[in-house]
Amino acid sequence: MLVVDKITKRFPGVLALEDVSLTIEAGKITALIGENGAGKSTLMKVLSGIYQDYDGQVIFKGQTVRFSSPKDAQEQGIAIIHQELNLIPYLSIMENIFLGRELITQYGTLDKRKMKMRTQELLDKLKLSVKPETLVASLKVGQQQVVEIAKALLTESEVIIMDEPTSAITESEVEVLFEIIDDLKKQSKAIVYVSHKLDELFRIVDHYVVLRDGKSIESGNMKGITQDVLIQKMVGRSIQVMRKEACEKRADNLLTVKRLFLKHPVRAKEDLLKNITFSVQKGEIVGIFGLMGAGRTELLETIFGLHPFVSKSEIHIENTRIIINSPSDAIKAGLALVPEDRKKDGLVLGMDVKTNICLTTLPDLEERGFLSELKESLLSKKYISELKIKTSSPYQQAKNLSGGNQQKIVLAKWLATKPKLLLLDEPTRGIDIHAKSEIYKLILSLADAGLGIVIVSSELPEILAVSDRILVMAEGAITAEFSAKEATEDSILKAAIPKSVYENQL
Amino acid sequence: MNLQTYRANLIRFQSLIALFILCLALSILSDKFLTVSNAWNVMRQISVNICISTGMTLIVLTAGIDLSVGSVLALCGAITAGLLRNGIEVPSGNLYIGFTLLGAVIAGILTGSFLGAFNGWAITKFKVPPFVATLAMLTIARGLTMLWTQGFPISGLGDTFLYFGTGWLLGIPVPVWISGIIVLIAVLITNKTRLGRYIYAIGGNESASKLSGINVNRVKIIVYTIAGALAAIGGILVTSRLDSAQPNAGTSYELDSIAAVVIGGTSLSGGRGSILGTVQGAIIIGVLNNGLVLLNVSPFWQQVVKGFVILLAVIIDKSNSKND
Amino acid sequence: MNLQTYRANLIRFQSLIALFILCLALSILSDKFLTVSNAWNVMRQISVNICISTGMTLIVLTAGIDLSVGSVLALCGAITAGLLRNGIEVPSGNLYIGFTLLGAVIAGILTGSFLGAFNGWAITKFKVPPFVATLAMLTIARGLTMLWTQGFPISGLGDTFLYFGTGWLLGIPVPVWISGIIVLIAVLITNKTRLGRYIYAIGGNESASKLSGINVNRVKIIVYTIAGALAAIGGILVTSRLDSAQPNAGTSYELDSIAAVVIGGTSLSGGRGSILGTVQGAIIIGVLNNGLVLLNVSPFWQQVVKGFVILLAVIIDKSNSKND
Amino acid sequence: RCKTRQSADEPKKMAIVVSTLNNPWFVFLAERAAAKAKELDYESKIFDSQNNTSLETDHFENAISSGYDAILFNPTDADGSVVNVKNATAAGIPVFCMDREINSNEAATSQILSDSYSGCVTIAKYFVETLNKKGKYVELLGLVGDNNTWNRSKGFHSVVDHYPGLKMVAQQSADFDRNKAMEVLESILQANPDIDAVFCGNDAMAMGAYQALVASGKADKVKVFGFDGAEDVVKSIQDGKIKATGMQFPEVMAQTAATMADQYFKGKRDFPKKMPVAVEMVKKDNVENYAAYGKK
Ligand SMILES: Nc1ncnc2c1ncn2[C@@H]1O[C@H](COP(=O)(O)OP(=O)(O)OP(=O)(O)O)[C@@H](O)[C@H]1O
Ligand SMILES: Nc1ncnc2c1ncn2[C@@H]1O[C@H](COP(=O)(O)OP(=O)(O)OP(=O)(O)O)[C@@H](O)[C@H]1O
Ligand SMILES: [Mg+2]
Ligand SMILES: [Mg+2]
Repeated sequence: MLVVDKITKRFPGVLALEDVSLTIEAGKITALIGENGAGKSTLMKVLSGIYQDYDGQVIFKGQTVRFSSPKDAQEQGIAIIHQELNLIPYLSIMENIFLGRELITQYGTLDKRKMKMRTQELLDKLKLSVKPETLVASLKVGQQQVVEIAKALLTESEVIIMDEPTSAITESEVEVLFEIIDDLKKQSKAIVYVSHKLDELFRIVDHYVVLRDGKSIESGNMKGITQDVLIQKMVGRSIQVMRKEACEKRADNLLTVKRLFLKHPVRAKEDLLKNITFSVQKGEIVGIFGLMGAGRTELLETIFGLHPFVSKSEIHIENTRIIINSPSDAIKAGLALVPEDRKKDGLVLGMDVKTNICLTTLPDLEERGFLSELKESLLSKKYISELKIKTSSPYQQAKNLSGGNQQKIVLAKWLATKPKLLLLDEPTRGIDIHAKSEIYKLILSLADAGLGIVIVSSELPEILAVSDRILVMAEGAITAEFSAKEATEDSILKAAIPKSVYENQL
Repeated sequence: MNLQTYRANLIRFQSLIALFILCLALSILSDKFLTVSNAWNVMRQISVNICISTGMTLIVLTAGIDLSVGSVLALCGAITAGLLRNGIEVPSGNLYIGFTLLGAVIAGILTGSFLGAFNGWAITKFKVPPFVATLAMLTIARGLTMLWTQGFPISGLGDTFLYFGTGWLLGIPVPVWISGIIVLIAVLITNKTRLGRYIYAIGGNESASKLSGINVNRVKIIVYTIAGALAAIGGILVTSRLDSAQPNAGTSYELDSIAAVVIGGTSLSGGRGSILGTVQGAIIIGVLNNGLVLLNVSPFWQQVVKGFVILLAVIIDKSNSKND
Repeated sequence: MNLQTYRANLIRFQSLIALFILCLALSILSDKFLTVSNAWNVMRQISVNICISTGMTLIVLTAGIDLSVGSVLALCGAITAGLLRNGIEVPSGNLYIGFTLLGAVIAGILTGSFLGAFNGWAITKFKVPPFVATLAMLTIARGLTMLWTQGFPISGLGDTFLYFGTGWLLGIPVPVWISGIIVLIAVLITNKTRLGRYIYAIGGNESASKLSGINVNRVKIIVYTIAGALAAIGGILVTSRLDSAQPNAGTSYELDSIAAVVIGGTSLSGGRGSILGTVQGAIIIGVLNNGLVLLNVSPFWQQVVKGFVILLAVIIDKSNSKND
Repeated sequence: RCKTRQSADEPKKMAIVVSTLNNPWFVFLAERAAAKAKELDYESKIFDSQNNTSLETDHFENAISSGYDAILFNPTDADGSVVNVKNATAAGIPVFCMDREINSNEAATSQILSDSYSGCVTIAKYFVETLNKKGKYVELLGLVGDNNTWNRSKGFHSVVDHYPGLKMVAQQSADFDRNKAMEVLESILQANPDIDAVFCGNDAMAMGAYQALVASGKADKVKVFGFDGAEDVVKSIQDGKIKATGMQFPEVMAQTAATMADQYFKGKRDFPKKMPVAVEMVKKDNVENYAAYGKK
C-alpha cells in the first residue's frame, strides 16, 4: 500500500535518513524499531507530509506522491500520532480533536453540538472519562496522549502512523489502544507502529523494520523471532537487561519523610498527598509504583521543595531535621530531582550540553568571581564520557540530542552536585532499550556507591528489576510496601488500583 | 458549561471584581460619578480605545503585538478627512476626484486594512518579530500622516460626518453603538467561527497548529488586517468627534490599548483571553481617567495614582483567579 | 570555540552586515558621514541609549521587558539635578542638607535602582506581567518627575557636573567612556559570571532553572534593579549634556531601547541574544538618525525612511542568520 | 446654618484646561491661572490635554458633567478644539481662550491671544539685521504636527525669505525638546560646520542648540534665536549667549482670563471677542526689563 523508496533526509550537519526503503501493507501492523535518534520519527514525518524536502520517493497506492503539507497527507489518507504532543493547551479536548477540520453549521458558525457528540463517542471508545470541554492543559500527559490518539482516529485514514503512542499511558489504556488497533487492522488499514517497548511489539506487530543510524538494516516477520535477536539487530550487539541482585540492606538511615501532606491545587479543602511516611537507606533503591495521577510526581516535587507553602512535612536527612523551602535548600541538603518531563523541567533546550551540565554547580566552577571555562569544560567532558552521552561536541545544543542522551544530560547535571539522594521521576520514558539498560546500570552503580535512590515508574518490569523495596501509591497515599523478594506484579497492581474504582468494580 | 463559559468564568469575573471595587470607591468619593450622564460620558470616551483594543486582542491572542495602532489611526483619520474635504487632485492631468462621505470613510478603512496587511505580510513572510514590524509601521504611518497633512490639521468636515462621533441614536451615543457592534462581531468571531478557533490555536501552540493544517500565515495576515481596519475606524471616530483630523492624533494609544488587553486578562504570550475581558480593561482605564478628574486629583498626582491603580487592578485579578 | 563564541558568531555578525550596508550607503550619499568627528558625534549621541539598552538586554534575556526606562531616566536625572542645585530643605525643622556632586549622583542612581527593584518586586512577588508592571512604573515615575520638578526644568548645574556629558578624556568623549565601561561590565557579567548564566537559563526555560536550584525571583529582581540603575546613569548623562534636567526627558526612549535590543538579535522571548548585538542595534539606530539629518531629509520623510530601514535591517539579519 | 449665604449659591469652580504640562511654559500658564483664581476666591482645577485633542474633548466632557462654571482654556488645536468650546458654551459654561486661538469667532466667550506669527515676524526682522542680510542658517522646528510650529515658522519665513543672501542649509524637527535639538544640531554641524545662525521654534530648543554649539566650540560664532521667554533663555540673553527670543506673557494672559471669568460670574456679558497680548522681542539691550515669562 505504501512503499518508501531510497529516502534520504538531511538536517544541517546531520544525515538523519540515508537510502531508507521499506514497504507497508494494508491490514498489517508494521513496527519501526531502532535506538533513539535512529531516524524513526524523521521517517514518519516524511510520510505524513511534514518534511517536503527529501530525496527518494514515497509511493502510495501505486502512485508517487509528495505531500505539500500535513493536511494534504491527511486528506489523501495518512494520519499520524506524533511522538511530541501537538496539542493546544488552552483549547478543550473537542477543539483540539477537530482543529483544522471543524464541523460547520449551515450559517458558517462552528457546529459545537455535533463536534461534542463525535468527541464524546471517541472518548468513550478510548475509555477516557473526561468531558469533551475539558481544557487540554488540565489533563495529565497520559490523558493528553489519549487525546492525540483520538485526533488521529477521527479521520478515516488508510494509513495510521503511531509514533510512540504508549510512552505516557498506563497499562489499562494500552489495552484499550490495542483493541482499537485490532479493529483498525480488521478494517484492513495499514498501521505503522513505533515503540521502544519490546513486549508490546511481540503482542501486536506483524512486520518489523529495523533502522540503525538512519539506514534500514533489516526487515522481516515478527513471528519466530526472539527478543534477544531483535535487540541484537537494533543495537548491533546483544544487551543483557540486568536485574538487581537482592543484597543485604544496610541500616544507615538517609532520608526519612514523616507525615507529609500537600494541599490540592484546585480543590482547596482536599489534600492531594495524605500523610505520607517512608524512609530510604544509604545504598538503597526504593521504587514507587502507582497508576497515572496517583501523586508520585507531586510527592517527589514536595520533597524537593517545589510546593513550600501548601505542604507540610517532617524531613530528616541522616537523622537531622531539615527544612526545605526551595530547590536550592534541597540541593544543599544533598537531594537531586530528575523530573518527569525533561524538556519542560529538566533542560534549557536552547543551551548547549556543557552549559546544561554545569548549571547546578556554577558556584564550584568559579575562579576569582568569574566562571572558569576550563573547569566547566572539564566537568562536562567528565560526565559526557562517564555517562557515554552521544553528542557531536559539548557545544551542541541540547535540543538536537535524542531523548536518551537528553536524559543523560539531566542525570549528569544532578550527579555533578554530588547528591546523597537521587529522586528519579520516570527516568526511562521514551528511551530505547540500549539507553535504558545503560541508565539502569548507572542507577545500580550509584546505589553501590552509597547513594539513596527513589525511582518512580509506571512500568512494572522496570520497578521490579531495579528496586530493593517497592512502595505503591494510590490516590495520594501509600497503600502498600513490599520488599523486592515478596513483590509480585499482581500484588503491586492490586495495591495501585484506587479504592474507589476497585470497589465500584466489585 | 462549554469551554467558553469556563474560560469566561475565569477571565471575565476576575476583571469585574477590580472594576467593581474601583466604581464603588469612586461612587463613595464623588457624588458626580454614579450618574447616567457620566456613564455615557465614560462610554463615549472609551469607545475609540475599545475599537482599537478589540483588534489588539485578536493580535495578542495569536501571541503578536501591534505598536502601530496609534499612527495608523492618525493616518486613516487624516485620509478620510482629506478626501472628504479636498478629494484628490491630479495636477498634471487636470483631474479631480471628489469623495462622498461613504467613499471617504471606506477609503480610510481600506488604508487601515492595507497597513495592517502590510504588518502581517512582513511578520509572516520575512519572520520579522511583530514588535519590530509594527514599531517600523508606527514610524512609517506617522511619517505618511505628516506628508499627507503637511503637518496641518484638516478641519471643517461637515455636520453629517460629525454624526459618527457626536450623534445619539435611540438614547445611546453613536460611537458607543459603533464600538458595541464591533465588540459583538469580534465576540462572535472568537467564539463561533473557525477563524476564532484558529486564532486561539495559533497563540496556544503555533507549530501544533501548523501540523493540524491551519494556514498560520493567512490567519495572522487576516488578524493584522482586521486590527488595521479597526484602528482606521477608531481614527474616523476621533476625527469626527473633533471635526478635525490631527496629524499627531493617537500618539501612545498603543500603550493604552495593550494595557486594556492585559488588564482584561489576555496573556501576552497568546492563546488565552477574551474580547469581553478587554472591554472591561478599557472600562477600568476609562473609569480611572474619569474618576481622577472628578475627584479633583492634581494632574501630576494623577499619573502616580493611575500607575498604582493599574498595578493594583492586575494584582487583584491575579490573586482572585488563583482562588478559582 | 566555546558557547559564547559560537553564539557570538551567530548574532554579532548578523547585525554587522546591516550596519555595514547602512554605513556604506551613507558614505556614498554624504561626504560628511565618514569623518572622525562625526563618528564621535554618533557615538556620543547613542551613549545614553546604550546605557539604557544594556539594562534592557539583560531584562529581555530573562524574557521580560521594561517600559519604564524613559521615565525612570527623567526622574533620576531630575533628582540628581535638584539635589545638586537645591539640596533638601525640611521647612519645619529648619533643616537644610546640601549635596556634593558625588552625593547627588549616587542619590540619582539609588533612586533608579530602587524603582527598578520595585518593578522586579511587583513582577516576582505578585506575578504581574512585566509589561504591565513597568507600564505602571512608566506613569508613576513620570508623575513623580513632574511632582519633583513641578513641571519646570532644573538648570545651571555647574561645570564639574557638565563634564560627565560633554567632557573629553584621552581623545574620547566622557559619555562614550561611561557607556563603554558599562558595556564591558555587562559583557563580563553575561559571559563570565554565574549571574549571567542564570539570566540566560531563566530566559531559556524558567521552570527548569527553578528546578536546578536557581533563585529565579532573586535573579529577576537583580536584573530589574541593574536596569533601573543604568536608566539612572542615562538620566544623569542626559542632564549633564543639557546642563538641565527636563521633566519630559526620555519620553518614548523605551521604544528606541527595545528596538536596539531586537535589531541586535536578542529574542523577545528570552534566552538568546547578547549585549554586543544590542550595541550594534543602538549604533544602527544612531547612524540612521544621524545620516537622515546629514542628508537633510525632510522631517516628514525621515520617519517613513527610518521605519523602512529598521524593517530592512531586521530582514537582512534574519535572512543572513539562516545561512549560518 | 450660621452662614448667611444662600444655599443655591455654591462657590464657583473654574476648570483650567491646558494643551500640555510637558512644557514649562504651559505649566506656568496653568499655575498662574490657578493662582489668580484662588486669589479671587474660586476653586480651580488643572486639566492636562497632553497635546491630544481627543483627550481634551474628554476633559471638557468631564468638566461639564462635574459642574465647573467656567473654563480657562489653552487649546491644543485651532480647529479641533472648536467643537469642545461649542459644547461647553452650549451647556452654559463660558470659555476663555488663552494664548492659542481657535478658529471660530463666536464659540469662545473671549480669546486672549498671543500672536506667534507676528512675534516671529519681529524676531525675523532682527534676525536679518544681526546677520547683515547674508549668511547660512538652520531652522529647528517644533513638533511637525503642531500648528504653533507652523505659525512660528511661517512668520519667520515671511520676512527672511525675501533676502536671497540668507540661505537655510537645514530645516529639521526637534519636537520642542531640548535634548533632541542638541542632538539634531550636533549632526547638522557635521554637515554644515560653517553656519551663522540657528532659529528655533521655542526656547527649549534654543538652549539645546546652544549646548550643541558650546560642545563644538562654535558658541561665539553662531547666533541663536528662540521663542517663548523661558527663564534659561532670558538669562542667556543677559550673558550674551543667545541673541533674542519672543517674550510672550503667559501670566498676563492667565490673569486676564481668570479675571474675565470672575466678571462673568458677577454678571458681565460683553467681552471683547479677541484680545491680543503682543509678543515682545527680548534682546541684549532690553533684557533687564524682563524676567522669566514676563516683565520684571
Ligand atoms: N529538526 C532537526 N534538526 C536537526 N537534526 C534533527 C532534527 N530532527 C531530528 N534530527 C536528528 O535526526 C536524527 C533522527 O532523529 P529522530 O527524531 O528521527 O529519531 P528517532 O528514531 O525518532 O528517536 P527517538 O526514539 O528518540 O524518538 C537524530 O540524530 C536527531 O538528532
Ligand atoms: N496543576 C494541577 N491542577 C489540577 N490537578 C492537578 C494538578 N497537578 C496535579 N493534579 C492532580 O493531582 C493528582 C496527582 O498527579 P501526579 O502528577 O502527582 O501523578 P503521578 O502519579 O505522578 O502520575 P503520572 O504518572 O501521570 O506522572 C492527579 O489526580 C492530577 O490530576
Ligand atoms: Mg522519535
Ligand atoms: Mg508523574
